Amino acid sequence: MTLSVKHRVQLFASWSDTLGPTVEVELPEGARVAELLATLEAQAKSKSIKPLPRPSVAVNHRYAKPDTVLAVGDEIAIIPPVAGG
Amino acid sequence: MTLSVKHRVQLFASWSDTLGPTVEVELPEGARVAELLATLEAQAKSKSIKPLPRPSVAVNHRYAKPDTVLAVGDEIAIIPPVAGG
Amino acid sequence: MRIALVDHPLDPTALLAEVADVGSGASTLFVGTVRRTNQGRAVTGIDYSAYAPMAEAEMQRIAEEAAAKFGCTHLVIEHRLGTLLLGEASIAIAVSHERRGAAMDAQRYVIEEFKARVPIWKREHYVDGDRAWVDNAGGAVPAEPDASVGDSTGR
Amino acid sequence: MRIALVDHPLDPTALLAEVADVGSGASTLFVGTVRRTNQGRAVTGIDYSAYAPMAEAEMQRIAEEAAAKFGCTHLVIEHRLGTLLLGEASIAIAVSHERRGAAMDAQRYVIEEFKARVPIWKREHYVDGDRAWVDNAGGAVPAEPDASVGDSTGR
Repeated sequence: MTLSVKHRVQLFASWSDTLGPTVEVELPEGARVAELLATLEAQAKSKSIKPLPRPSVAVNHRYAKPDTVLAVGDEIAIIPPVAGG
Repeated sequence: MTLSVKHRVQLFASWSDTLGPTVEVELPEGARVAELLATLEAQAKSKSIKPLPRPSVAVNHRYAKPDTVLAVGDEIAIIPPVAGG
Repeated sequence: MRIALVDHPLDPTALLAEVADVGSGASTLFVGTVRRTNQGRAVTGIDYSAYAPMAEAEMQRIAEEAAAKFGCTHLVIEHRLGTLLLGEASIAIAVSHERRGAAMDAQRYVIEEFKARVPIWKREHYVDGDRAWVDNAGGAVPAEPDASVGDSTGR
Repeated sequence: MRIALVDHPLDPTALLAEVADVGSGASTLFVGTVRRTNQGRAVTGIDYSAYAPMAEAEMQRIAEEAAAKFGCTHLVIEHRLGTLLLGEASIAIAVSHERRGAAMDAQRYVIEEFKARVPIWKREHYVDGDRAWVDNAGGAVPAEPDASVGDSTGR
């Protein structure tokens, strides 16, 4: 039996418009960034007819790779294409 | 017999220190920038023990090539290495 | 070296004064401003919002990278959040350096990395009342009509 | 587009305001200042002099070249003449452009061409009382002790 972990995820810009500023995502313990993103992309698809731009994922204020393992207490954020400057 | 022309030449920076802010140089009619420069370099050599930096020559507010022919009424200037900015 | 997200108008002159140093022969200032048109659409204003703690961390990392690459410790980066009108400054980057080449290299490095990496978003307001999220790669996503405006200082 | 030789302190902020335009998304300012040391010698000040009519003509040509190469018409170049103290600005170049890359390219083009071409000279004053003509290629010629100071606005 696999334990599951609830991750609180912050969202921004078009992703926040569609799913709200924060969501909770339940994933198996040891899940990776790629799984989190796949889960949220499925949710977004069911809520928005317009495709959302592919985001990056940040863990603890740094861009994370798809194979980064998510740990309890990580600060996780969905980063749509940025537009500062 | 060759006619000669007196050219008034402006000098700047180390060249002005050595030969004064203006000099008159008498050259054969149709003389070129290279001849003017050779004449002034000889004068500078006789007046200064320190070698002066090789200058450019400007004619009518533009850098001139060594083979540019000098005409009566040209505004001629000796341009030591520049240092603006 | 200093970075900041601010919610008031930028003062680029103050930034230039902040980096001034008698050991530096060259200072550069870059200012990004809200432009009248973007990709052919008439713009009336822009909302800038940020994921503030990460934006500040990323700005700090970029400043440290520039210091390491170009040897410039006199570097200030400020970005404004909130609603900006036409012509108002969204970003100001001031650098001073003993050598002008390094100052200009650092300026360009900072603005290019900033545009690519710092988690800040802009929603443009158009003359026709429409709004859209616009990104630095040229993408545009129409904003949801009923979308709440994010807290511009991050959340 | 405007160029000028001036005999009063430069106001870089005013130049930045002068090039501002709601059609421009990026502005850059370059400021050159009198540095404390040059090639290891402690500097107390600099006399800048020019062959003024040609310097102005050359500055105008450089501005026009930058406009043609980078499409920037919002461009101002000012250089100060006379005696400048430590930290004072000798040159200010302000550019604004729709695109930041072109603004930065124009800035770099103008300062590099200016340093190579505009007939302006500087004589540095050193802490030990010595003075020397210094050029942008790194050459230095001791000034004649009794040399008269050239009219800083050209002759």
